Amino acid sequence: MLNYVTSYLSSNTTPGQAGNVLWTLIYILIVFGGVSVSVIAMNWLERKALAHFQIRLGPMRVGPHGLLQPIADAIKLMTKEDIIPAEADKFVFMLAPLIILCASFAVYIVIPFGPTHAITDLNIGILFMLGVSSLSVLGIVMAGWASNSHYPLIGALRSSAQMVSYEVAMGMAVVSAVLMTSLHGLGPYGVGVGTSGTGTLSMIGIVQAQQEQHVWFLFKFFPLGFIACGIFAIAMVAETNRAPFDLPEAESELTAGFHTEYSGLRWSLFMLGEYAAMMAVSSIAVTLWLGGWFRPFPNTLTGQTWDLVFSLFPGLTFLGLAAIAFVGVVRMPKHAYFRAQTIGLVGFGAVLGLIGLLLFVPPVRDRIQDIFWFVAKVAGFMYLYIWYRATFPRYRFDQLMKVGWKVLLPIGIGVLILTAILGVVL
Amino acid sequence: MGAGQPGDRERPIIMTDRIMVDPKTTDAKTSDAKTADSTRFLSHLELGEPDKTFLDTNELVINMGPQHPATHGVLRVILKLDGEQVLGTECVIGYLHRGVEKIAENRTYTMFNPYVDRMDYVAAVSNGLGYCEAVEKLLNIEAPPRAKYIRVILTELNRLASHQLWLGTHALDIGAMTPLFYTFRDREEILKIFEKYCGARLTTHAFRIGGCQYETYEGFEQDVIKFLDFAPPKIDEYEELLTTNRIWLERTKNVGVISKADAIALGVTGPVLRASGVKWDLRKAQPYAAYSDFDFEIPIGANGDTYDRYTVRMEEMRQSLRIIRQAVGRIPEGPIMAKVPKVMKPPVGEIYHSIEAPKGELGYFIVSDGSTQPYRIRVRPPSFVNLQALDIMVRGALVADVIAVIGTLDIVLGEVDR
Amino acid sequence: MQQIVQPGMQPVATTFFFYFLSGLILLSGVFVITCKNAVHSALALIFGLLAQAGLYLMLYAPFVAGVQIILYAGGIMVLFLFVIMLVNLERSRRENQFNKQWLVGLLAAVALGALFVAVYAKGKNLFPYRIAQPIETSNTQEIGVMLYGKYMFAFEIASLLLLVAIIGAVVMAKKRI
Amino acid sequence: MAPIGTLHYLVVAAALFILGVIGVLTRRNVVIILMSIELILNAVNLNLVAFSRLWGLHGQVFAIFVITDAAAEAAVGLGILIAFFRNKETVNVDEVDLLKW
Repeated sequence: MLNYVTSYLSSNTTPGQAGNVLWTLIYILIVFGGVSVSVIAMNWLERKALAHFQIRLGPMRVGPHGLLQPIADAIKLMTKEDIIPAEADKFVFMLAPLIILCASFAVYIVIPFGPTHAITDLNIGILFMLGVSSLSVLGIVMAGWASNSHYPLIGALRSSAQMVSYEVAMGMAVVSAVLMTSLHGLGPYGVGVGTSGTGTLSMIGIVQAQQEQHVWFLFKFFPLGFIACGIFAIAMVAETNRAPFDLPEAESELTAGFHTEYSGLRWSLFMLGEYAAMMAVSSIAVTLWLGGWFRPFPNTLTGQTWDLVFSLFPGLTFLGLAAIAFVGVVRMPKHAYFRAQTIGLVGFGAVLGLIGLLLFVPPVRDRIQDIFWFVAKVAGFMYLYIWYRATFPRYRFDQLMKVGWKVLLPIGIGVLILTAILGVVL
Repeated sequence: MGAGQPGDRERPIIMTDRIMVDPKTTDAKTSDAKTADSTRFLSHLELGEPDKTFLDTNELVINMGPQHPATHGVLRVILKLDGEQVLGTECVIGYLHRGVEKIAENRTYTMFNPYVDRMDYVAAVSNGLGYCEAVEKLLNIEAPPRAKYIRVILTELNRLASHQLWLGTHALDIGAMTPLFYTFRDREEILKIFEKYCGARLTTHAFRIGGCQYETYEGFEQDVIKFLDFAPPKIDEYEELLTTNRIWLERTKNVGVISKADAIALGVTGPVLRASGVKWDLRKAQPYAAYSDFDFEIPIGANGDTYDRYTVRMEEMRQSLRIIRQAVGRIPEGPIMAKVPKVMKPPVGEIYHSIEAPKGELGYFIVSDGSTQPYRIRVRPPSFVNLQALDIMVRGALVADVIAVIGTLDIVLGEVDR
Repeated sequence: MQQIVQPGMQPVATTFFFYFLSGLILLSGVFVITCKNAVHSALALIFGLLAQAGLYLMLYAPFVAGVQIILYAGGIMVLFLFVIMLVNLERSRRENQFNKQWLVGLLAAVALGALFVAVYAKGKNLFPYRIAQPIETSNTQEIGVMLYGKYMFAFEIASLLLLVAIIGAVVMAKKRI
Repeated sequence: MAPIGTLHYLVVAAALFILGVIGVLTRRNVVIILMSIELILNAVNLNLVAFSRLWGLHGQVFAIFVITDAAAEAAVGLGILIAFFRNKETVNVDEVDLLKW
């Protein structure tokens, strides 16, 4: 038994590939728990960041700086009455949020947080990812139809058209990245050897290809990878129904789009699914173009010293967060009313600081690094999401379609063809 | 329209609501082949027998409102859609009807003054100005120059506040959340001045018949000047967020176009009219208060689309600041109240006086029978008249455009329903 | 897919998964042809398609499984749902769901089934009671090479077919061309 | 239980095929008939993929072509259905009995 447990740790592969059920289950629990926690954190961060974009404070009441707000919201949503409209198709109505949730969580099966930190590595990883994330449109359509109401129906129709359209552009961008895995060209930043390799669809394979070619695909064939990544970054916003492409749930037009009739727990499942999907597509973008789990400059800044420097980042980040928390403590008004909040913030900062210190311990430090860099890159994309939401007005539906079919798709095909040509020429 | 038709008094009602009636619709009620309840309101949306061709979709009727986040209150718009394309609209109003005009018949002229603030509650000062000037005209008195200057300053501040609120909500309708908070931050400064001046922020009741109730407070001018320096960079900030934003341009350019001729025919006034290229502003055309003393431009648009209405209003904000800057430097000394009889008994007669409210021509038609109470007051609210243009502006457009157009019309339901 | 041949790491419960997935497929098939509501039929079909993707994975055809999920479940079925919502009629749910020739249909199906049984019973020995070992580590590349090599012409024809289908669908469904 | 061989897959495919045939022959709703056709195509695909385990990858390539074909068929079929529905307000196949309208 113990042998079974430790055999995985010594093996140099993902638990799914090793066929180790125990560790697979552990990884599933860790990943899904982690995703749920990050959704909660993301909820708080989005509200705070958005608030500061908009010169307000955001949640401030529940816990210090509203830190406990997501938990309060969750409790409120869970205890809320679950309303199912009388005319609704009950079975489909109840099934729809689960489908969205499953679709967006299933993507995490193949996301590589590190060379061995993935639940499994399918050799059709990216295909699987696109397929599964495209399933969430079914949930939206079902929700809209089952509500038996006009606005949800229009929202569902809009969203199915939107997601199917942007999947095409997204696919083009992904294909050009997959193509790059097989082309060891000498791009302006590439110093790779000119061997022709076979391409791969596996997520881990794609990241390793970037390592072998010594270049993030973002910078490969310089403008091309950049453009492909841009197309993906736009299409993924549309795929996840976020501003400025949030037409399916356009608040000012369709009240709340496909989830107008939902309330309580089922509604929160939609939100959970939406945020999980956002992080999932961001992870795909990071994997395909931003070098996945690799730290910056893994090929140029080599050597023991640099390794050490970069491995300090996770701990430093947490210490920085702790420092921010303690600054908050200092700035907290000295009044009896704020005593509990101050103590809470001190505790929060202390926990963050302890985690930071823990991350300096050498064995942890080395294992956590991959995950840290991956998550940091994903966080960058998540910040973009919030930024878009604060800045952009909403597209109209025909304009949205125009952008998808007439702008992104031709550019995507062009990038694909040019990538292929450059790959042959160089 | 169910709004405030007074009963059958002896005198005939002189002005009626100028409802644009489609010629096809006038006999729609007689030819009621419609039995289904859902089509009851759609009498004039029937655009003749739809040509039943091989490829024909069935139409969808959707209620937008009265509880809808983007109809600016309790407006209900019945949309007839072909897919997402709008075939016709009908506005159902009256959800906020409080019978303001009827109330006037049972109040003295002075007592009615606060009620007008509740019509267009985001531009309460303008409403008060229009009413006070109308009654002054009826009484044949004139407010002293100092009062007029104070009126101009406050009214222009209020115009700014109204436009800021419009901008915030309009941008929110189109999906840009952030301008709303920026405009509310800056509107707050104006409301602070109002509060200091008369104690109220929204329904100010700032003016009285014959002048102003309150002398300016200590430091009023400094406050206004401070605001004048504060506001222009903020307006630039809004423009920075929106004016050249590609999505904003796509959402507003060539959306909700109304031609010059249509705008005039429908009686549309205010920025909506000016955006269509008609240089018509009552402040210039028939100057009231002290507007003839000031130098300002009337911004006009060229295409009459939503973007033009946006730029016109943005420019109007700057012009308002310009007027205030001129006015605040030279407020004349003197009394702020003309000699007004304690009991107002205007001579028998009728009067129509209109001012340029932020949303357009705000007119008061007052009929006096010589008693202390008006015989009849009829308000010509700009929002109500402008709302008529909705149908023309959105036919053939998409559902999202309806939202944009309702936003750009800048209606306040308190004023539409009265 | 890497075939793991280390002892104790065989794919788990292959037999169980086969019966589970095929049961799911057949059950969903039954629902597809019996549900009163077309949306329920479509949902059943989606589950069937997903289960079938699972069977493809068991047959070491991951690429086909991926295509099945993307195209069938994510594309074609969305199209179906879309259309069902467009043409959804309350009336059609109350009507008789089966046409007058249902008896004939059933008989034909039974005859077909009998044919299958006869054929399989007779040709049983042709199909070995085993699945061939995985041919190579990754067959996705192989499929790509085949598609763009040997089956190039068929591939082009298929793309032409899709183009024709697009044009046909647009002509049919658009109100004003 | 016996180990799973090709025949198992073939039996499942045959059952699926028969279900599809029943659906096509007995249902009135055009959408469900189209879905039954999808069932039939899927049964064929299952056969192809099962055989590809024995005789090379040609079966899988062919399965991909079948999926392409299914997409084309669904698009055109549903297009016709929409046009038909607009005209007749019905989706029942036995009411499509006029050669022209």
